[in-house]
Amino acid sequence: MTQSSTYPATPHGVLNTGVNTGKLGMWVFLASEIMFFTALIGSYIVLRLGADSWPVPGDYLAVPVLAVNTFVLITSSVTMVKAVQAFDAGDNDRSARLLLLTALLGCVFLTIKLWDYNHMIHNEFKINTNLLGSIYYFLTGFHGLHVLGGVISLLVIRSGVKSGKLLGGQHFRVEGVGLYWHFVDLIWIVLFAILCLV
Amino acid sequence: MSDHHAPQSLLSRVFSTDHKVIARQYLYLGLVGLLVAGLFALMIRWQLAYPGDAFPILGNLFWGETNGVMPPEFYNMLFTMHGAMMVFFAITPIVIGAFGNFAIPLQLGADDMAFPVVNMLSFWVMFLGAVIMTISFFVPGGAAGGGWTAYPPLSGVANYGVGHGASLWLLGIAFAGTSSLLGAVNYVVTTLNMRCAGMTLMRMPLAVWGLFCTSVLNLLWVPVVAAALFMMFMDRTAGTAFFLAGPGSLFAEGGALAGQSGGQPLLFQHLFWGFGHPEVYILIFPVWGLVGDLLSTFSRKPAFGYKATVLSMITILFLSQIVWGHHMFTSGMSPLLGTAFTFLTITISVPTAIFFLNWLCTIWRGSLRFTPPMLFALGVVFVFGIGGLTGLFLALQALDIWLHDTYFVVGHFHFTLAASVFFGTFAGVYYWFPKMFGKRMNQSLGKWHFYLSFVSLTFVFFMMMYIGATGAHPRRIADPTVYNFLGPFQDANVLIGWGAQFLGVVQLIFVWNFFTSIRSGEPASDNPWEASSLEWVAPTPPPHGNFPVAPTVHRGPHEYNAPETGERGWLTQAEPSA
Amino acid sequence: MERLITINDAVTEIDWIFDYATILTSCIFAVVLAMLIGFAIKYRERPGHKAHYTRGDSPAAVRMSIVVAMLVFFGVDISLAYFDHHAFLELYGNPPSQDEATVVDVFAKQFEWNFAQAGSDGEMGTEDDIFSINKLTVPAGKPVLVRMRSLDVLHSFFIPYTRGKQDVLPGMTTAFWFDPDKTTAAARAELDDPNFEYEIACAELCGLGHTTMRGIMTVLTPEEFAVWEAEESANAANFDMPEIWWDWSLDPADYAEEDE
Amino acid sequence: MTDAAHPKVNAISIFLWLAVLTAAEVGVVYLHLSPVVLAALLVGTAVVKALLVASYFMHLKFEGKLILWMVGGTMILATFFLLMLWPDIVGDPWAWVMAEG
Repeated sequence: MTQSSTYPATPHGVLNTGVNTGKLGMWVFLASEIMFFTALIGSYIVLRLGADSWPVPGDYLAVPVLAVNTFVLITSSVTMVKAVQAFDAGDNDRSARLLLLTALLGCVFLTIKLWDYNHMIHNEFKINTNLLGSIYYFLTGFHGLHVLGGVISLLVIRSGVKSGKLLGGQHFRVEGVGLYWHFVDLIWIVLFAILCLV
Repeated sequence: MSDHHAPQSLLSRVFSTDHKVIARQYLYLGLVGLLVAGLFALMIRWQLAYPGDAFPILGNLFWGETNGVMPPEFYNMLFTMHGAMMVFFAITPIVIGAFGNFAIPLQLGADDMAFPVVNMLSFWVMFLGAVIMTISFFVPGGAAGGGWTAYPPLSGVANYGVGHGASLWLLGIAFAGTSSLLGAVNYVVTTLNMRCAGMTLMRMPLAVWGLFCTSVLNLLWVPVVAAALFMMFMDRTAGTAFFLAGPGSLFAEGGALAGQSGGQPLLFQHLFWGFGHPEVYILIFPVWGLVGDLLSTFSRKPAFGYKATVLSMITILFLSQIVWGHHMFTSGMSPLLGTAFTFLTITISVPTAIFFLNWLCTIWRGSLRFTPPMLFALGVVFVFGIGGLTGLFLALQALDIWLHDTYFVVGHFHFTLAASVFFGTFAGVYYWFPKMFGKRMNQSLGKWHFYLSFVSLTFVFFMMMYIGATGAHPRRIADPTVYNFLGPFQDANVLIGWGAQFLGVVQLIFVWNFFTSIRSGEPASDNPWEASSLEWVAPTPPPHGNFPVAPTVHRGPHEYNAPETGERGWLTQAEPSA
Repeated sequence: MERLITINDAVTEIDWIFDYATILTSCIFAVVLAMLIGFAIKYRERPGHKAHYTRGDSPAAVRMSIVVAMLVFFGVDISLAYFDHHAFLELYGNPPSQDEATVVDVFAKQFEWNFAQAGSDGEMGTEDDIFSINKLTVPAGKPVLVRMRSLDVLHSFFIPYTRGKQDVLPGMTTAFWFDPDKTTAAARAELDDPNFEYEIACAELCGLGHTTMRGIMTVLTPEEFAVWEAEESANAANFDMPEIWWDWSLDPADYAEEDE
Repeated sequence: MTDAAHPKVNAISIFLWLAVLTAAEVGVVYLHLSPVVLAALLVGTAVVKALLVASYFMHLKFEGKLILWMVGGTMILATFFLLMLWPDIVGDPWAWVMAEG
């Protein structure tokens, strides 16, 4: 449905490319996010291969905790897909519940991460201990910030879905936040494999 | 979306989501940035003209202990802030922020940007960046002093002589980058998805094409520099060492980098220039597009080879992202990479030559009206001609090893960046002022402003190139009299100094013209330049929602003197042919 | 004001390329300027003169654009790149080997150049090494290989008379080499300026004293150099700089394995 | 809206695949393989999982050419950028001069 508009004459969303304006905007934003994480993960890869010696991540990082965290984020991706499907089917309440569940899983991910951080800082693995520390905290820190942003927007969209206030114009927002959430999960999958395990 | 008919509260007016209000906000921020950074330029040139003497007014005000002579760290701060504020807080707000926000929705026949709230956010994030930059002046140790390129380890370590302002500087630039990113998302989606009926991609004015290419480059490369700046921020404050290297003794206890372990300084240069070269194209693309439109509008004939110009722009869009290495020929980058980047860089001159030729063919057999926008557009053709051609020297590896970090480079990028974008800025302001403010600017003052700026600017930047090439005058040095081989070039520095002061004073003509016309210029008609693009179809100044009746486009953007236009000689894009 | 003199004749090729590029670009710019001013005057708006309507997408226009593009690419770009690459290979392509060149180890620090040369025994790292600050003395006729590292920030070793510069980085050894043929005395005679010196400048911003990082390079004839070297290494200044020469490997073999 | 309603994506099966692959990744780490083989395996599984999430959860499989070109182009640009970083940061660009013996 074309986005109805409150402007006098021109319809707000004239879809020249056939792609919904919100979706195009979200994918354009994700393209810039890809470049952001390219710079981060790329710097890690290049610095690591250029370094003479590199500590074994297993000694510093609690791999089982991170594995659990990965499962948490994957399940949140599933609940996100279910939420979008529910919203498409028009079942606002179920969709709102699933959005809340996704947001909660996001919070669980963040709490596990913070607990992991202070556990590591406790036994002297800080951001300036070595290059692995700096890169680990920097990359997972920025990823955490993105997860936090995702959780907040999930809650905002959920309140819109719950009150049914989502006009035609904002119909796309549920799928938009879904795309963003899957992207954040995808980045964690790459980070987990490259940074924490190898 | 805010309700349009209820009286607008102050809050909704300040944080307005109307693209025209945001355009004006960007314009004012950009003009302030231009003024401040311009003053820095005058101070730099005065210091180089008279290095040993006391600085006229500020001397005894600030530097009593050196009885008025400017200390070198202040000089470092001057050219750092001159570069950074010009690029991020003067040119970006005006050329991309103001022109983009004002022109894109109007020229595409849309009612507003695709995401109005994100658009409002993009201005206020830029404003926050500007506030942080201003605060960084008054932090102990003064503002950043490591050059606008902020190479580590100088800018990456707190106690290497660069003030604490550098940490705030990094945040300020990161905010300005985020603002460009948010704006770029808006511009790309609006250009792709919000064109009115009949406005195909090949009927868009060239200015919109320029802004589209700018936004794509912004989108892809601003995040990369934001990552690099955050890394350096962590290096300065959190004790990480992404870009810091050095002997073991440094990292041991008591060393300057105690407790950190080595990264690589070259990594920052690659990340920065990976963004840096697309950045200089980000700044020039809107001007290329605007000049293409203006030359056609004021020669009363279509832009020559519209499709070829658009194709060249897209080619340059790709090429500009794979050539950043020519900034690093002497920086320790491997010579093999240097040769690869030389051959990649020289290919950019082919698409540039094509659209430059199209500019000249546009004014060929035209009927030229020398209004201020046209004069500034012709000025851009001249200065970008010089700038583009001197770029060839610096693309070559062996020649760049001689010319790098001399005033030849400074002269080159001031021609392409400062002169072309400077004239492009004024061309845009004089062209859209009637539509933006509903009043006309004084045309003869505009012409005087052009002639005087053109003469002094060409002289100043040409002299820079001369002393750089002939005398190998190193860049960024506070006192050229230290070196004997620069002796004969000191009076050239004095000439450049006075030329720059004259250029600065001449800008007052514009400032006077701008503000008096806003207050008491005579009202402007809907289409003062008899141009055909859609923004002149909207009423002056355009209401919220821009077009009372949705326009439908019937022809290309510059169909002047086409057979179908009959006696009047021009038809706007929205008028059906008779 | 004409250009600075060169330290040997090979380097004049850089000046030649600069002049060649200047002539090439000036011709192009002359054409551009003629078209710009000519069209502005010839086609200014005046009564009875109408603009000629053309979109410029006729086959003739496309052909013209392609011809100009080819002209620019082959005439300007490829010719410049060819000469430049030739000059690059000749000047910077093959470094002199360490036993047939005067090896100078430069150690840049915030705001001074530290030079170290093997004394008369030709071995670096022995007692008779010659250390000096901001003063470099090299024999004419033999190529000079300068190996550089920095203690703190980026610097750039720039001798304008060699038409070249090279950044000095902490944590990475960069190199720069040139053939000093013209001795300081010969240069003074040529310029008949008695106190002419080959100056060394820092071309990369390195902080407060960036301007004052000036060094002097004296080029002596081989005989004078031998006398100077013997005298210097006899009373090798007991520079207490051991901690600066930290893990700087001087043995080419170390670098060799890294190579393959 | 011209956007076709998204075909039903079986979220659970994709989830199972992801879970299995993650478990495999963690398992492989404890096998003490040589670092290069371990790195190759891990990067391989990471790429597979990323493609799974991108194509099914983010509907890239059902998107039009415009978005595929955008994402694909960005990935190509990213890999080119990192490859150009390689000689300087990973290798020592001036070792060939020192090795002149």
